[in-house]
Amino acid sequence: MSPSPEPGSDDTVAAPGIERAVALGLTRDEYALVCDELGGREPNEVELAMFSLLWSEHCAYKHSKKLLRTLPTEGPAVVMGPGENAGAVDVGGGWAVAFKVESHNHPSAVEPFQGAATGVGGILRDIFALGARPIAVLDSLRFGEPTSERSRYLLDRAVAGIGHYGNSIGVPTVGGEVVFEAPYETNCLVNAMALGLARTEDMIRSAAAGVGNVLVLFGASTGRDGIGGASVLASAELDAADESKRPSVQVGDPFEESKLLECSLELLSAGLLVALQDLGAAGLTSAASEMASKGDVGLDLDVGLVPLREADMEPFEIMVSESQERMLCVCEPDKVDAVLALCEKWEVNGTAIGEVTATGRFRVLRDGEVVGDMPVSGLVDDAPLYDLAPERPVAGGGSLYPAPVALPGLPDDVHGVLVALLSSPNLASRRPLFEQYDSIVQSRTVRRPEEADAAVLWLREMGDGAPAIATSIDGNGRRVAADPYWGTVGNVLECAANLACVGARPLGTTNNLNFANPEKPHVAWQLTEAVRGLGDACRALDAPIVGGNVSLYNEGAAGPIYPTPVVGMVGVLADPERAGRLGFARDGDAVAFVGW
Amino acid sequence: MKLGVVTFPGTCDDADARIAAGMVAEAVPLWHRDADLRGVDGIIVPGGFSYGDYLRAGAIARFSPVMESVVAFARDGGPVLGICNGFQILCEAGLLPGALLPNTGLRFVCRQVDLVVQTTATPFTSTCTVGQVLSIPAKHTTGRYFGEVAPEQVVLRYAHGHNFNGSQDDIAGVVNAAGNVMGLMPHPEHAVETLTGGSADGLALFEGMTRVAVA
Amino acid sequence: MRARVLIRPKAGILDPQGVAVERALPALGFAGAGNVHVGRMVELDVADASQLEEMCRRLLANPLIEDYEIEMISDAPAAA
Amino acid sequence: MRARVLIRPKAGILDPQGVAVERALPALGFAGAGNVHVGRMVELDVADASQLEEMCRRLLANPLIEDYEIEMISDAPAAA
Ligand SMILES: Nc1ncnc2c1ncn2[C@@H]1O[C@H](COP(=O)(O)OP(=O)(O)O)[C@@H](O)[C@H]1O
Repeated sequence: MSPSPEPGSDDTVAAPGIERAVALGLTRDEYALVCDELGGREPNEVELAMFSLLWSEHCAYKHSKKLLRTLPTEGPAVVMGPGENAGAVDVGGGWAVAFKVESHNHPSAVEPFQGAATGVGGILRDIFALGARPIAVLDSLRFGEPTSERSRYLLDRAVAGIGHYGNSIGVPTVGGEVVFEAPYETNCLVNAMALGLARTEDMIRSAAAGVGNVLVLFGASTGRDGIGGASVLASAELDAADESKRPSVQVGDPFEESKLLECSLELLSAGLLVALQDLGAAGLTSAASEMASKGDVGLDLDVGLVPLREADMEPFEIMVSESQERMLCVCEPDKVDAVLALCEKWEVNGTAIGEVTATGRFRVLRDGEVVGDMPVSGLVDDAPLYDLAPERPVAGGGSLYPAPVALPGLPDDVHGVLVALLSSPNLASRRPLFEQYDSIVQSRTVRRPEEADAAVLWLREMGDGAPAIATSIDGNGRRVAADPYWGTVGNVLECAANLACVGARPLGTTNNLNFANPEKPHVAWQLTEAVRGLGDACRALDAPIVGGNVSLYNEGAAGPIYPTPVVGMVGVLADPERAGRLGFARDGDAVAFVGW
Repeated sequence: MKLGVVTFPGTCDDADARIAAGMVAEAVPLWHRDADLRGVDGIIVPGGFSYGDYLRAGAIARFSPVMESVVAFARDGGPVLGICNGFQILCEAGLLPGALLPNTGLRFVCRQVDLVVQTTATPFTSTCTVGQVLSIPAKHTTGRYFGEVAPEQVVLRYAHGHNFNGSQDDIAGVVNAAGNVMGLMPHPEHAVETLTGGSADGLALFEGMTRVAVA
Repeated sequence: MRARVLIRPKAGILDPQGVAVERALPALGFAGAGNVHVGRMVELDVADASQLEEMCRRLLANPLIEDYEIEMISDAPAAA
Repeated sequence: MRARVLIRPKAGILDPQGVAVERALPALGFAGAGNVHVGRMVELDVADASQLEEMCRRLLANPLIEDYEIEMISDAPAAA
């Protein structure tokens, strides 16, 4: 094992260097900027790993941040807007509903069961990191045509994974959508949305504060999950045997998460925490530096204190590990014992691993020795932002996508056409899928899948006269491909119409922008237009965007996916007894057609 | 009248069971590490995924301190109702005959099913009639009943066409020989109010439970 | 000492996992496979091998529906 | 020929089942057990043992997260 370098000193082990930085996804210009952040020296292993993650598209939103700033994020109902772990809207009586959608497209393409399962686990942690109890999950899935064996396999395993996680943790999965279209054949989309309920005054933010306060890591131990990309750092010793030790697949453990959830909520209700944050993509690196950045403080974090699943992990591996089911909190020093006692009660590991400092620097130590030292602001705020170079594809330039599959040989009688439509993959009943989800746990589901256009959830915790919320998730890649602006507007309107059908007024919107490579001018144009449509539609509906996620570079061997914004909405209805439903209820009722 | 509802790590239908119990009695939470039954008159072992259902559903939970007390309580004739994971735990603990195996379809299924009452000679079904059909949701991956059980111990069967898990002789719920311990795979606590339940048919089992508990 | 416990569904009890594998194999082009059964395997270090039998009966297997078989893999504790 | 395939979580991959069993054993009075891992076992008759390797890769195991090991149990087909 190599000795830990003293950052900046002359006897450091050679810095990994620019070629490794490029292999990790930084550009040469970005590498120069990283050196500037470090006062002119090159980053060591730990620092390079951390910068390359935090300056990645995924964490820094380098190509989308400027666009996202144009979205409407304010309104009377907004309790928490974008920037926190999830957004939240006021549902009256001092209560708020937190919600967010997130993608797990790539992990699901690699290992659909675990990829989809950990996608659900991740979005649930975002919700309870705010102090909200998760009350529902929805999923939005896209695969290639079901004639492909691979698409059927991905569908089958992704649905099983979502069910496994949601069912085991006791959060109902109440709605979603599944679409089969060729552009998703080699790049499936697995987006999951979660909702949670909290008393507004009990919600907590993620900003670390209070010099001398203690950083406690709790939940699962840290292993080599998800280190895949960063493993080029260790390539000096990397032979085939080591490679197999660095599985890139993260395995979810919903049982651990259910304990983590109860433990987190009890820590908050006991008033023991200053801040709370989940560990998601980029693990400790992103959780800790974002907490520090939001609180405008520094952190000292000792990786030697982190409980490990494998003893011989390098500091950089500990910092970038994406092991699931972990949370990071900040508490006052005299509360540490009480925090650890609650962890013990819920049978989760809890360990003090660092403290808040006034230095504004993120110092990584191992057993007291400094192995990385970076400015927090540089890590979190200084990643370069790029302007898109949008260009509308020229008319007549040929289709960017394979022609959609036509329904073969439609019969010419109405009955036959109806049967053909109902048995086509994109219209057929989803019952075999949603029956794999527990849609009723928590005793609040007023409208289950198939009973209405939106799921309806009764907020029974709110006591007498408790209202219900309605929620729906929708996307329509093909229409957005045909016209990114109007396609996205239609997408938002569909979601709102689903809420209207059960009698709910929209309060807020979340979204996941699944697009191809934004460095391509036509994709940049699709993205720009879609975001413009999203903003306009949400403004028109008074349903501001309170959170969301961006997933770019969705291109497979078969080309780019359709531009696929996925929109999730939450609305409120005062009287759950009056929630609308699908289906003609009684003989003799009149049938009316409304709309245009 | 107090009905205790047990919570293990990983239990997830405990809050629902407390809501149901609260409609007929005072619901008292019982914690798995705590052998004290807090003076309850009846016990519900609810559904969910105790200990993640790792190894075998119910296998680990049955060794908790609270289960030692539950076993003693049951042997003394106290009414105990195991729902879904709770049924699996009671079988593993030897309080009920048989075992639950993976559904023949190997998948988790969440579905409203019809159950036919086979006997009213148990407290749990004492308010029902023989042949009565109860509409109650079921949701599980491991619910295929298998075991040697006397016909009079079969309390509920799936109605024709509703046995999705492959249970032997359509068995959905059984009692012990003494008649005071019942287990069933479907979830009566998710059928106690029409707003969220689709039906309120499940309430009968909880009401029945309180009748003996008084005695 | 490291031990391995093999746990199988008892003969005569439907093993839907085994059936599913048996059905899937020909579809993948593997002919001639049959009598497929899927069970569990638990591997563990133990200080006292004489406890294994009881561990199996009480926790690792459910004797009503499963058979088990204990194999010793090594006398020295295995590495993590 | 009858074969047995042992399938375990790859080293370094989280094995929540193993962890759960390891935590449960001391509570049952079994001290000194450790390094517990839970895997699967598939037993089957095959006509052509050379196919086993590919069967494992394509169906029986998930090579991304699982290792497998093939053992021949007997050369004659086993009884049901
Ligand atoms: N992936 C999914 N997860 C959960 N529920 C789903 C999923 N796909 C579809 N559903 C549910 O199935 C029902 C019918 O779905 P769909 O055919 O897409 O109808 P709609 O046009 O109303 O969206 C809805 O209740 C929907 O929420």
